[in-house]
Amino acid sequence: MGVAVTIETVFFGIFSLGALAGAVAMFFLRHPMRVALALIGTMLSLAAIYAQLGLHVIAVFQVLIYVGAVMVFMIYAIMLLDVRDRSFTERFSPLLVAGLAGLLLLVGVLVDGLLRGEPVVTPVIREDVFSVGTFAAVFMDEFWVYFALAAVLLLVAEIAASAVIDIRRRGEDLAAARREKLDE
Amino acid sequence: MDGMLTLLVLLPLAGFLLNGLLGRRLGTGFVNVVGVGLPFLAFGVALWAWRTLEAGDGAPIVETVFTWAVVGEYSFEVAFYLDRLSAVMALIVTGVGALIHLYSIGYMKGDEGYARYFAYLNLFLFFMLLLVLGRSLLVLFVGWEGVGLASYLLIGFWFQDAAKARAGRKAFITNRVGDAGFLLGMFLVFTFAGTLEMDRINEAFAAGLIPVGVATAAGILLFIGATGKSAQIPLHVWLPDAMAGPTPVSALIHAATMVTAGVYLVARLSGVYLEAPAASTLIAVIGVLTAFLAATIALVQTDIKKVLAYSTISQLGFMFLALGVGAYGVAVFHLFTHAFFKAALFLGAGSVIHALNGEQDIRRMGGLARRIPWTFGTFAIATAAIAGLPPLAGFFSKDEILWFAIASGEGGALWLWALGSLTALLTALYMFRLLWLVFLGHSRMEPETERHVHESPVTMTSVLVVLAAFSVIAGWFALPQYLEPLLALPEVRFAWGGWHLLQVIFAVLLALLGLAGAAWLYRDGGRPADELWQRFRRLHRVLAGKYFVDEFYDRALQRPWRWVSDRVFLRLGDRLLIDGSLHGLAALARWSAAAFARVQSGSLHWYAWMTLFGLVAVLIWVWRYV
Amino acid sequence: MTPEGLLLAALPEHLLLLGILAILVTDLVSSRPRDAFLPALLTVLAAALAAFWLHGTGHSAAPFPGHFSVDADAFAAKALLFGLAVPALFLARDERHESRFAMLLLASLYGAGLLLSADSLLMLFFGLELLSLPLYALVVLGFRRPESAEAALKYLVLGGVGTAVLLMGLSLTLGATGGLMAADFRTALEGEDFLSRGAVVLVVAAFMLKAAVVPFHAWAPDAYEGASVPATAYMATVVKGAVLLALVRLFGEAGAATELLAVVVALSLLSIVWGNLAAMRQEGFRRLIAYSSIAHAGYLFLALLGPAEARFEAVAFYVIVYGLTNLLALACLPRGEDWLRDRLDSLKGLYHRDPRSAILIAVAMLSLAGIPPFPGFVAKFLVFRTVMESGLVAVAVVGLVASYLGIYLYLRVIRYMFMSPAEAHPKTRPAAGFATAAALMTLAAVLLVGIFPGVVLGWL
Amino acid sequence: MSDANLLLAVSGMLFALGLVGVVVRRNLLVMLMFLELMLNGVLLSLAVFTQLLGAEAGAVLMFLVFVVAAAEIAIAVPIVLLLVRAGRTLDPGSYAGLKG
Amino acid sequence: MSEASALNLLLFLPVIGGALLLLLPERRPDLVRGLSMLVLSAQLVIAAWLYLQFEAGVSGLQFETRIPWIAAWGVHYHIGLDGLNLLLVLLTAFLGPLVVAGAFTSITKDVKLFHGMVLFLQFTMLGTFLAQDLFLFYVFWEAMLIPMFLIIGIWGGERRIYATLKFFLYTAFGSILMLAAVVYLAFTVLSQDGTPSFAIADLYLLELSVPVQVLLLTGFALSFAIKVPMVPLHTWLPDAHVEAPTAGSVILAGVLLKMGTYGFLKLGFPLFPDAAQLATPLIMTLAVVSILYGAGLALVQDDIKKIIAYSSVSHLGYVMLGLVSYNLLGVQGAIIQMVSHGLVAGGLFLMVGMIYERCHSRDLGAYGGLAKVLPVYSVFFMLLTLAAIGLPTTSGFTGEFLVLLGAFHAAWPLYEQGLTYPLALASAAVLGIVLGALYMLRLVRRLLFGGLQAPEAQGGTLRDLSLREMGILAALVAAIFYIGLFPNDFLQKTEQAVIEYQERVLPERAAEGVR
Repeated sequence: MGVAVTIETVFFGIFSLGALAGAVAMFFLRHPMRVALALIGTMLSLAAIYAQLGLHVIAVFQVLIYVGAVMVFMIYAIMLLDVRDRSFTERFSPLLVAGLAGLLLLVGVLVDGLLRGEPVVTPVIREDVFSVGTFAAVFMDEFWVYFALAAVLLLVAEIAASAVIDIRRRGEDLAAARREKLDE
Repeated sequence: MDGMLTLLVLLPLAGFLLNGLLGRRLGTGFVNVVGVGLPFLAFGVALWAWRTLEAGDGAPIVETVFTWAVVGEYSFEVAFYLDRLSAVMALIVTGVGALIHLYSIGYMKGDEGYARYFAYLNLFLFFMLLLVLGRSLLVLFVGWEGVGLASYLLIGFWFQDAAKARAGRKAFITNRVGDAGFLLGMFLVFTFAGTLEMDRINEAFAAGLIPVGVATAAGILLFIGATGKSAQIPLHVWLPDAMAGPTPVSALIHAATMVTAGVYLVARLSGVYLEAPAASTLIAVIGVLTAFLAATIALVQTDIKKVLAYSTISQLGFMFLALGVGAYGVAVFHLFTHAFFKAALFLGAGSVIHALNGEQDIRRMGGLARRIPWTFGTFAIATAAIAGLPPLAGFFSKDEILWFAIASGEGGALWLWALGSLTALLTALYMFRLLWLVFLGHSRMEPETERHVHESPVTMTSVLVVLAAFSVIAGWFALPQYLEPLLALPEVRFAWGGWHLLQVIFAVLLALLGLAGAAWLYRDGGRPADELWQRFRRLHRVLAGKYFVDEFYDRALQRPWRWVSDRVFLRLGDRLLIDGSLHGLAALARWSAAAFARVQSGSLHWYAWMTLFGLVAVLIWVWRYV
Repeated sequence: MTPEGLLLAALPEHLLLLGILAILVTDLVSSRPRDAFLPALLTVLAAALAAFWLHGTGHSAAPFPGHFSVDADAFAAKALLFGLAVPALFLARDERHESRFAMLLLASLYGAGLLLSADSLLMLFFGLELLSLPLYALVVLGFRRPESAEAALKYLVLGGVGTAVLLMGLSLTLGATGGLMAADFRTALEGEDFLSRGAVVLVVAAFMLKAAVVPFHAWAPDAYEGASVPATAYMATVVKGAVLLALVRLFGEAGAATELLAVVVALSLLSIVWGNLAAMRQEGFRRLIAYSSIAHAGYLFLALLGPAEARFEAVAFYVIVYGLTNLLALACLPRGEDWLRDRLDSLKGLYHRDPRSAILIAVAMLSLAGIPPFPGFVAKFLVFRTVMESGLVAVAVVGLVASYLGIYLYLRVIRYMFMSPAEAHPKTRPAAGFATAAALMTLAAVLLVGIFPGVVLGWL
Repeated sequence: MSDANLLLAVSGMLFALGLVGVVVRRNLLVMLMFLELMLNGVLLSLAVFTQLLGAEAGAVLMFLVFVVAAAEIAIAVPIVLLLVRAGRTLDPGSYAGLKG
Repeated sequence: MSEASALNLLLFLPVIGGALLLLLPERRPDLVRGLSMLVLSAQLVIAAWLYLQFEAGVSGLQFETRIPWIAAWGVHYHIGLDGLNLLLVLLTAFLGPLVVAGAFTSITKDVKLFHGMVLFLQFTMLGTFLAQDLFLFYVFWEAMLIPMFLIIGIWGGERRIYATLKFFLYTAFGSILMLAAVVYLAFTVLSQDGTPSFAIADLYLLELSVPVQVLLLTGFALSFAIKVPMVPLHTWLPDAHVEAPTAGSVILAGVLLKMGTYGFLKLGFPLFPDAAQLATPLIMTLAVVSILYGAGLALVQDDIKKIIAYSSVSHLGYVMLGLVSYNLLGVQGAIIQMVSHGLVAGGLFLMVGMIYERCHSRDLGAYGGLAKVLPVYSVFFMLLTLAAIGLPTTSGFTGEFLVLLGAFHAAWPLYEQGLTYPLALASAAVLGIVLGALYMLRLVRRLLFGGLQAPEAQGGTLRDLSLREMGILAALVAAIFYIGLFPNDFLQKTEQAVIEYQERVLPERAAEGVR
């Protein structure tokens, strides 16, 4: 990557702005659905950046898994829980000011640190590594164990989710418990 | 013979144990046999021991009983030491003691604590013998404290009267003050002499190896002990109060024996005092002042026993005066004679009290001479003896003291003599005052009391007679000369022996003057004296108030100490500063706990903010200097 | 690496996986939800024994070089953590949890296994996630009241933040060193540049969050309180132990730079003080345990400051003792409505109703307070000796004094049990059944550790 | 300022915005989305470093992050549903029963 | 029976007894009491046997056992008798049966737990005295708090919770600092010798710089001083004493407080001799302040137990004074004073318990004239009082006399060198005997003398001492007089150890042959 302003830099700049704009929008948008859309915008911007960085596989995953699976699930939940209560009317928590102060500090310290921190290792540019084929080969060769473990993790997540969902069946127990506690 | 002294000491102890443990159950007879028999037996043993001593021509008899403690190179042994001095003391103690035990049978008859009384009395004898026979200061101290204990118990014998119990406590505490000095003196002596055995201490000091400063300090410290026990200024305050005990006790402990322990101590350690002229001077000064001041107080006391108590203090002052001018033998001589006449006086007073059913106020007596003649007779003899009328006992000893007060080459001084002589005059005055007010003149008794007046039983009167007899003859023993090998008399400053004769004549004149004065002032129930006092009302108040020493101690020592204990130690120190700060810390912990609980508010936003805060903090921290 | 070698080196993990699958299959086949206590117990026991045995044989291998390797310490850590899970399972049995509880527990243990063998940061991350994700569900599974879900949510959100922080740290490690191996992290530990320092501190902060160190502790009291007793027991003992032991492994031979040291010291001490003080006024037993665990996290992090060779021993021993005593206390809690048995009030006069439990809880409390002759003392001693060995004398002294603050809270429990009159009509019943079995089991272990600490230390 | 630095800065901002979003937004689902934003911030920096250093491990880690994010959300959403069922609101301020 | 195993048996007998206790049913308190009594009596017999077997004048430990415990750290189960702990072990064993006997009628609640705790306490106390390994010492030292905590907290008076927490937290605070010092020592041994060791004998040989010694001594001393207790760290004591049940007070006063002084004697001073010498003026000052302060406070209390509690502060001041005299007289005196105070204060607390059982009040104002209705009681009370104020022929005198003599003996040479302060302190300490008499006799007067106050007494329903109670007190009184009259045997057995103590703390003086 060069120092001069290249077309790449402009590209990165635009999508960075896009990503940031999405993130900032998430702050202010009232409706969760719109927040979700803003997040998706951010994610897509990032996907573009990944692609430009040559991480095509990752860019694809970003779109497929994140936007395709996670956010869809999220949007589903948002639609399911369309409650217009205080969480809707009042966007911000009582800690808005404190949070923003924290934001300033954190952004300051992180950005300052990241800007000043340069990788100590000499960059090795290997354009070919992250093509789909090569990456897959590397993955399957050296990192296959993570693939297996990912399967375990997802299985566990399924079990966990189903367990939590099952609890709803016990709503009656819960109501009884609450009554008893109120009697106390 | 081996074990003789041990036997002497143990006899009363056996009496104490038997009476103390079994007396209540086995009855009066048993108590009498044990409680009175054993002291007489002890007297017999004492006589035997004395004979043995004399057989050996006065060479000290040492009897080691056991080793109390060995610490490193130091050994503390329990050993008895009999020389002429301790023999005289032992004889006085057992002799007068045995008589008073006998007297007590009548006096204490029917008392609830009869067995207890004899047990205590025996205990006293035991400790007193320990005191006089102990070879080392340690054993002496054991006896010293022990007689204090016995005194405490006997003063508070009728413990249900809180005032009496309090008097016992006062005696004990005051003595303890002296004991503190005693201990320090003992430590100091030990540090230099490396031993506590008194004969060796004397040797060590006599060898002149010990600095004068140390000898002086040790002398003064030990003398502080003596002032406590012997009721000298400034620790004399307990003795008058000690009269709360049964009268025989006053006679034995607070007149004849225990209170003279201080005199004995100083005489015993004459080797130390010979090396410490300054300490000796102090003793003389304290002695004569005590003698004088006590005598002045005695002048206005109205309680028969209190008069005698102050008289005791005064006489002890005389003894210390003698000690202070180096006339140790003379002091012991006065101790000896005093033991008899003062015992006789007290027991006589006891007889009076007995006769009057407990009445002690001399203003409500009078005219008893005819009603209780035996008592009167013996009392009169003893009074004459203490007043110094020749040829009675007190005359000889007191005269010697006054003579050495001026003539001694070791501290004799005109003013000592003058004050001493004045005191002698006062002595005669207050003693005859007592005699007049109690026995002569017309009766001022309550009618109720008067009806019951009766002469005491023979166990009591016989003792009075014996003691009166000794009050007459005790002065004829040349005790100072007998003790001379042990306690050298100081050299006399005046070349012409005739001075002594003058002094004798003067002293007798003083005694007679006192007698006459008393006879004049206290005729007619003491009205002339009252009129006289009317004129010196302020002085009377001071004297009747005993110079307000008690009040002074109360305000200057006791109350401040209580105040400090209560306000400073307890309230300020313990409660406010120490516990207060601890409770403060506990409150701080509770406060922080509450603060932490508030932080844990349940709000997820807040929790996230805390995390955010933590992150920012650690990042800033680690990136601080890069 | 031969297939047998692969099998052997990761045998405990394989056994756990097998157990999960077995339960899952049984569950699918059976028509109604079943209790999976027995298979789960057998699985955990088998895994623990396997780890124990492999530790004994001195087996050491790297089946996935650069990612997953085992050595004596790793096996010891696994054996002790899996062993600690056994009483937790017993406790769960009394709660009548379903099979999914067992599966999730096993999965979490599996994550712990990975974490303790991780040679790469990827494995570390993965292990940590696998350890944590089931926990969110485990917390909510004891759903006796709405607060359980609240607890799970708080844990999940803060845990998610922790995950992100950890990832940021890993990312910076990558940037600083060009790799994602554990060795790279250790390189970063020595780095003086922004990326290295940021990487290290973020990773440590994430671990602190998982271990509940102030100020990253906020989830712990709520999560512990909301969870069921066995879940609390599991979180307070196994999870905390796994996190700390993983950190020890991650640090390896490396020391900490001064800045990091200061952070760890400051936050550990803060944690000890905060946890101990805040626990003073708690009225719920689990909440009290939570705050106490915050304080104990402080001690554990202090132990990390010691010289490299002493760290593992100190942390492992501490985890054993701390875990056992915690489990002992929780196992002895009286039975009854969940919220009721949790109240410290219900312990009042426990000695008169159930002397055995009261005494055992007292033992546990005193051990947690670090009072001899209970093993907690030896553990505390070891930790502070370790700290002192690395020259941080003042830190050790301050830490000890801070640990003093904790005594009161444990005494308070004892006071409730022994020094309050028994209630006339207690609403809770004495502990019994599987909880008692768990109590006896842990008691035996506590006695062993207490009387022969030398044996246990020799084993580590 | 190089491209890498630009992107790293953006990554830091996204991370920070994500964390602060959790603090300031009053909606459980929105807060969950901010968690995702944090992860995205991290992913960006990972991508930069991966690309810059040619480290495959980085890419694998990114892949794992996707998986974990999916798993996390799969557990989170049911929990939120459960909670809303009991409390009927998405305001986390209403879920402060555990405190002290 | 080999001699070493006798010592082990002595130590573990209470544990065995405790285990047997578990088997007894809660419903049979008589069995529980009987068993405890049996066990503790057996222990006393063993202790007496060991005492008789103990050879005087022999350097080093006797009846030693040393088994590795935590091998990696060099921690051993290492116990043994030497002159320093011999008498305290004997005292502990002696008080054990008396405590149990004293609790026969007063403890009716949770009898089994109570006796279990007493046995546990006995175990830990003996362990503390016997331990020759610092780690072991600390374990016992700290473990002892637990049974005491429960004894005060369960069977105590109205403010028992406050008192017991105060007791525990106070003492635990000191212990924490001591722990820090122990840890540091452990790690110093390792760096100096290369092998880890906690053997106290090894620790004596450590070479520590003076600043380090000062810091470590501070840690140790704080812990010990709290236990002693020395002013200003004493405020836990009155509360604990007042609220504790009789048995607790007896053990507390009888044995527990001695642990502090024993700690100084065995560890504090010999481990850090240079620091000890630096600290001597301070400790001496505090000792004397304790003597006077305790005496003052005892004077203004109206709670009988508080009076005795504060008197303990005063009496242990003497012990400390003796210990810092660093000569044979003082240290021997201190040891005797420890034993004496154990007997006397223990006895007084027992007696207060006896009267409390009868009249249910500890307020001095509620009493008076008991000598009239309870003659036997009064005699014993009087005897104990006399021992408390150090009347000759009682043990109190032996202790105080030797201590004061030792202190004076140590202070005089300094005075001759121009240092007045120690001498002034030693002299001030002598004042303590006056103040001691002041408060104790006040107690006696208010309690035994004067008019009858207690309603039970006026009703004439007051029983005098039972045979059991008389037996307890007679044993105590006999011991008190024995030590008062024949202390030499004790002194001979302890002398060698004390000489070594002196050589460690004050080698120069020891070399000069000044004992």
